[in-house]
Amino acid sequence: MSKDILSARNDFPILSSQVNGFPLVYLDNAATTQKPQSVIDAISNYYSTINSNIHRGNHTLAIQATDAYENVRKKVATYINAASPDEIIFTRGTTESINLVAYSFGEAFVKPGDEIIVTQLEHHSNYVPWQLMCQRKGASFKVVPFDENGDLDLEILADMLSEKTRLLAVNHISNSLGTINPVEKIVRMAHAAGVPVLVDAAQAVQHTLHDVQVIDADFYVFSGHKMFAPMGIGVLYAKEKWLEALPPFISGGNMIDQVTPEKITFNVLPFKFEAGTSNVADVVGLGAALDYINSFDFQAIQAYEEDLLDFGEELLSTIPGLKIYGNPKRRSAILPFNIEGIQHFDLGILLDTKGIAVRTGQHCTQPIMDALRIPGTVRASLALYNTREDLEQLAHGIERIIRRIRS
Amino acid sequence: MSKDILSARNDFPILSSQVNGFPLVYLDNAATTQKPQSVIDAISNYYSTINSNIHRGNHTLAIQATDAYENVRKKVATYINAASPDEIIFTRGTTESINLVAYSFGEAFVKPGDEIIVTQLEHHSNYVPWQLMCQRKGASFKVVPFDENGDLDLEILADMLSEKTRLLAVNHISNSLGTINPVEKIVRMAHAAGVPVLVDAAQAVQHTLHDVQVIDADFYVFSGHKMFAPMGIGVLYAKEKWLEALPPFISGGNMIDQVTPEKITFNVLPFKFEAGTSNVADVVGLGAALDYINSFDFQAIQAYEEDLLDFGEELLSTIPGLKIYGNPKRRSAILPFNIEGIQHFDLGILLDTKGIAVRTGQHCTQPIMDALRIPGTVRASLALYNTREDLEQLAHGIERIIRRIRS
Amino acid sequence: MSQKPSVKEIEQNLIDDFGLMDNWEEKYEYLIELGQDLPEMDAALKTEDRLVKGCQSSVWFDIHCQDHKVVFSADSDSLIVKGMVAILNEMLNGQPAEEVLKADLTFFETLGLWHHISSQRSNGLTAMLAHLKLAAADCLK
Amino acid sequence: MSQKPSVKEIEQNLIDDFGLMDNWEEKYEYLIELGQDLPEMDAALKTEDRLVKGCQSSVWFDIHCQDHKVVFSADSDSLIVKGMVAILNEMLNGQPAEEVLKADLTFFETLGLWHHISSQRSNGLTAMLAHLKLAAADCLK
Ligand SMILES: Cc1ncc(COP(=O)(O)O)c(C=O)c1O
Ligand SMILES: Cc1ncc(COP(=O)(O)O)c(C=O)c1O
Repeated sequence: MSKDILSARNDFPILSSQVNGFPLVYLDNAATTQKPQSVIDAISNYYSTINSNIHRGNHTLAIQATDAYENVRKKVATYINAASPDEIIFTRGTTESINLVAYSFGEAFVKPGDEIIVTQLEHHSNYVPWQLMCQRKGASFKVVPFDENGDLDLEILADMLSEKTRLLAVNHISNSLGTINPVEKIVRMAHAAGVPVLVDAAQAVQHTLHDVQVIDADFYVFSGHKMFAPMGIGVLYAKEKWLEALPPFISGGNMIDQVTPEKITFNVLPFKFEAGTSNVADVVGLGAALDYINSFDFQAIQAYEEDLLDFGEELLSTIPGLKIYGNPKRRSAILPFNIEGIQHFDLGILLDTKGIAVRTGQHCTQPIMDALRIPGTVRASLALYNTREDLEQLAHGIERIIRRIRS
Repeated sequence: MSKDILSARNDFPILSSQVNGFPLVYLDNAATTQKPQSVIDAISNYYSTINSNIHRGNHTLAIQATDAYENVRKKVATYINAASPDEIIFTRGTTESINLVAYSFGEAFVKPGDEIIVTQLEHHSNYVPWQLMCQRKGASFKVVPFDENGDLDLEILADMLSEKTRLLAVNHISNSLGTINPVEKIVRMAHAAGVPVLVDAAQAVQHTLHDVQVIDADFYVFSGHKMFAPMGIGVLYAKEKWLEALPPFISGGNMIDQVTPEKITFNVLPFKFEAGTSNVADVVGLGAALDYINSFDFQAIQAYEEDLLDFGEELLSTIPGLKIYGNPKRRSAILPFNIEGIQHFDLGILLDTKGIAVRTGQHCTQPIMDALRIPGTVRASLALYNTREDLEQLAHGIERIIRRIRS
Repeated sequence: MSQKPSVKEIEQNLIDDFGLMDNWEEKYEYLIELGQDLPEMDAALKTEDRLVKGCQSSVWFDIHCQDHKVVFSADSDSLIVKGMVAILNEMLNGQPAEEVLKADLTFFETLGLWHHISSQRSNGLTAMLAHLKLAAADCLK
Repeated sequence: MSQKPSVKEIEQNLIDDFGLMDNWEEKYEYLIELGQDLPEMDAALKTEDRLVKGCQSSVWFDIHCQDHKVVFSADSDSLIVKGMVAILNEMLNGQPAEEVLKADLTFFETLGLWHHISSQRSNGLTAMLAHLKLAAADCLK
């Protein structure tokens, strides 16, 4: 039996805390999610019972820690339906995963005159690494714009894709507008042009379809901390052929087969890409987070969150002077808005005085703000433990602030 | 009042556990140390009370988490006596810190024909990144050998240093032989030749002098997990002038000032080098680990560990057929050995049947094993919670195994 | 006496005023009121070169030196930052350059109000004060 | 009958034998004894090309095909790995190629003994068995 989503709240100790004298209303989930007790306990238990450095040890702790770590690799592979656990590389997070690909792919496959395509909807972490790689390699950096609804302009993408294109990097869900991009279609378009695709799933893997074989992504990246797992851990999935073809990024212990002053040979997959001591504790925490998500029916999570988003969108729309940004075909878990005459920054601080946590600013998406010609937004973002009451608190808080300031 | 070192054992929950039916004797500290309850609690408390993404938020959790994170930066700066907290960059660990420097320094300062010097005593993580950088940049890779005692040959180093040398990378303490290298002297030699030095302090920062201004290191790197802190967090210290001069390594969120398709400007120090969501929880854990170390008198720790090492060295020396590797002028916390006729691998497994955890193999130092012409060693490595009884257990275990196998 | 009260006196008054508020909300509302009472800045002065870097919101400062005193007008598009500007205005506008050079942020910490802004090491408040001190130093040359 | 017992029979005997041991130490000691009883491998056969990759210790395998049976001699510089080799020898040496192809590692897991080696996905045991299966497959061609 799957767990009831309305019970989720109780699993997160921080959600019952008080902030500035009010019960915490946490609506900053796109920045990072809170952690259920089971994840917190998994880390504590790990350190209290089996902590060890892994892969090279033959004492019991080392073996138990290695097993625990490798089991999570399998769990991740199952969660995103990778063809093999060897396609799962543990990184520090989405940003490092993207940098790994930008660097290694760039070294192996990008020459002067080539082109890399990203979109105007990207987080800086899926924008700047490609831009810098293009600078290094003498390649051109192309940006697919979004339209007035916040949807990507796929006709422009179609025109951009050419035999010069080496790679397309696109997010599945925009952290700033909440747009759910049609990644399956985008991948098909790119593949038809012979172009591999990196899908930034930082905002998607916990909210929507995350089957890498259905999406047919060549590279698929996400962060644990946005899906109830600890900070400090993330994933790079890549099709095995790419992992075989790419040179390593970070080098050092564990990724080496043989090394002499003259010559180096690398370890097999996935170890070739996991240099240095692995973050076993946080990987174990990631495993607990996947168990937690799997304790629910994923479709029920999706339905619940969609309902919550609709509710929130309607509720906010009734507030005079409040403008919600974007009107994409499909939106996920994110409500970006501003109030006439009140800076996003002020609104964030004033909501915080009532214990309501939202994020304000550019959300690491300056290209989006530039396109919208605004300095920033207030962003309320949802997770499965949020409720209609949270959104009502938000709406009341905003209304109260408007009343006070306009008075 | 400083804490009594002999009480340390009680602070580490794992140390009172049983392994294979025997009380754990943990002698694999050079691989990773165990964690005191205070560090484990710091992580749990963080996630239960203030977890948030940092630096860009203006709600209370974000502010508390930011403060907690930045306070640890100050604590680290104080611990290693950096001139400013801006010189402290949080990374995933020693390996990433070294890769960052190898990459960024290489991009900025290394041309074909230049030379990089490392030593034969290095861990792969302070060897391979330089070797690969030299391959990329067309530079030569030079290796300072060690002598029959396991001490670096400083005359050869003196000869190698030239106007072609761009950087010298050397560890303070060898993880494989335990040699304490005279880094102050080495840095003076290098600086006299105008060569900056990276000091790999992964095995030093918790055992010996760790004052970066006394050492005068240009770059100084270490891992939290080897100093009672969580996995997944490490430090790059660099003199501010270098951090200003180097281009960023990982790029993405938080390290950007402004970005348009045509142009990027970077954030101020230290943020320029900290792209992506920071691992706040493990940084907070690192802070708790520093507090833990600081609760002792550091000189007392050093004296205690030196005494323990002497005791262990003597004890093992009495075992017939046991050979300890290296006889350096100064040794720290590490006892590498082999038993005639018994493979290191076998000895490790057999000791484990008695709950004794040692590491066996090459210890990510193939160049050392090649120089010694052995496939590997058994390595017992100490931390402040180890006792004479631990070493007696080790000696008894070895003697028993020898008796059984030879019988 | 037409002389402005000393920085310390103004500080104490503000601490007393803010001490009357029960909670954060009221403190911020009071701060915003202070900002709303701030004399308008000439729109023509809101130029790129008068923008203070390092703030999450736009803040413009126009600073002059008169008889070794620091005189300025300022504005922000954030109501809260404008409130902070108003406090800086009340405390430091027209004060002798020496006084401005001595000003520090412990007062803001005492108010507590600033934890939203002051936790960032390179924050708007630091940046604004730095601007004023730069001008004060020039003033003494 | 001169026929070798089936792999399953040998497996069961070994499981019974190891079941008699109380603890890991005894199990490993017994394993080492098995290894010490293994027929010597001709030193001339211990060449680079007979080394099995993926082991923490050196393991040499010399494998032949005789009448569709897999016949081998092997050795290791590790006493424990040599014990494993001895078990492979007892179970699979001289068995029909089909049997060798069917052999799996669940038996080793049952013994429990192998947790030190089997937790590594690319470990010596897997590598040794893969070698034998490759030869067995050749044998059937
Ligand atoms: C001397 C030395 N350098 C570098 C490293 C690599 O550290 P990490 O694996 O934590 O990145 C280690 C430890 O494994 C070490 O002992
Ligand atoms: C869409 C998207 N991509 C990338 C990132 C970067 O993830 P991280 O900071 O965990 O590396 C984020 C989150 O900040 C994001 O929302």
